[in-house]
Amino acid sequence: MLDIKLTESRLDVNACIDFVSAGDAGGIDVFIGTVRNATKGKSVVRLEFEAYEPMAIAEMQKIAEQATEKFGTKKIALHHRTGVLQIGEAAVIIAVSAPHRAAAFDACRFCIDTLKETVPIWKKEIFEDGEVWVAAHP
Amino acid sequence: MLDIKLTESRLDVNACIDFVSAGDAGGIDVFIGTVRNATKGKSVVRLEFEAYEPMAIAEMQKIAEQATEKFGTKKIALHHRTGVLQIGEAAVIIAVSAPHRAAAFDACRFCIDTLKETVPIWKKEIFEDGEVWVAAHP
Amino acid sequence: MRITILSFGIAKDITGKRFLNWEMTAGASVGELRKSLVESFPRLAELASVRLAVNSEYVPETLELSENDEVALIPPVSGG
Amino acid sequence: MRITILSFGIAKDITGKRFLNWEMTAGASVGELRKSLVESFPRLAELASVRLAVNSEYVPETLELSENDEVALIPPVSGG
Repeated sequence: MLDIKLTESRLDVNACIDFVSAGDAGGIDVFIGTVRNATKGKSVVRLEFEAYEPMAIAEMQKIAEQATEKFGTKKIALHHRTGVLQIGEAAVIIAVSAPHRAAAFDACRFCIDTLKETVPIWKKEIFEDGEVWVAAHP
Repeated sequence: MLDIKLTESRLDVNACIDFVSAGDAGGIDVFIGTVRNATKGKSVVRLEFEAYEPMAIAEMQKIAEQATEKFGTKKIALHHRTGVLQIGEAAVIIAVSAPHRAAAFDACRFCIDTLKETVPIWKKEIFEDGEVWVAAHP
Repeated sequence: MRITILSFGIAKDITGKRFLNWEMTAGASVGELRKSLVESFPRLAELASVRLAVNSEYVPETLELSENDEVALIPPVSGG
Repeated sequence: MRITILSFGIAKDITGKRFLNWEMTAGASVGELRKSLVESFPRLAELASVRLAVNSEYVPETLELSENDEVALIPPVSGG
């Protein structure tokens, strides 16, 4: 069972954990990607995330399906935020439950690694003196 | 910074996440080990955890220190419960923050893997028709 | 035939608009559309990469486009 | 010399008590204590493993014990 969400609202880690909790799951792994206060020593004021929404949701769904198939996990919650984020806020939360912990860890890591490669979401870092789309240029 | 806890009270995942959150941490990994409702197809009614408390706390502290050293993590919360647990309740929560996600995942996994090998805590599974200390016999 | 172009992230800064209507000859491929876009917006070539998604799917550059296809310009993604 | 034995998990079911006072000759090693305990409680030998911790530390079996040491019987741990 999968819970895929792309939202401008604050992400809720408890909702993700509650979704994946199950009596037959022995291990839950949760990854929380938060907004860092600096990049290469330069102070970040805030971040903005933009998404190609229908495709982002479809790609997130695919990733969670692949992870379920590949690692035999029970449930996956995959929530990503868009819009303006303040320092320390969660941009992404991934929760995975599995009968054994190795599958939960592997699947969670697969989801975040693949999300960062394929899901059409873009992060703009806003500094005191300008802004930059992350990873845009070589 | 480390937050090591051995307690008979319900574990609080938000307290663990709050402890490890930091402006300079880009990734948080959280592992939650919950009580499963069955072992080898046999229905588990509840579990009891017993600990050699001072040594368990000292070993948990050592593990978190080793993980910090080995993976360069920022903060680790390592909470383990003792006493009677109902199905679905968390027996252990480990939260790790790090500048980059790989370190958070690796350190969290190191902590739970090592905890399960060295920390003097024992789990008794109670079935309808008896009880067994997990892993005691070959 | 008419293709709808959607631009995101830095690609939108370069094309200046979220949506563009783009004329291509019938049977043009994704690769030919890319060439046409880079001619009009040369700064797209300076990016680390630009993938073209057709109707919300990553596709090979050889795919033939159809009237009213929606093609998204996907500069390097940076979610998570 | 007197050693305090602490038993946990299934080891407590076998020794019957959390705390035991155990007499050993001065200078006895952890390995010798183990032998003495297994003689009194043969079911300890049936366990997958029993580690002996001295004053809350895992130690080598060759360690010499001292008066009033606290030795814990650690059957296979199963936390987490």
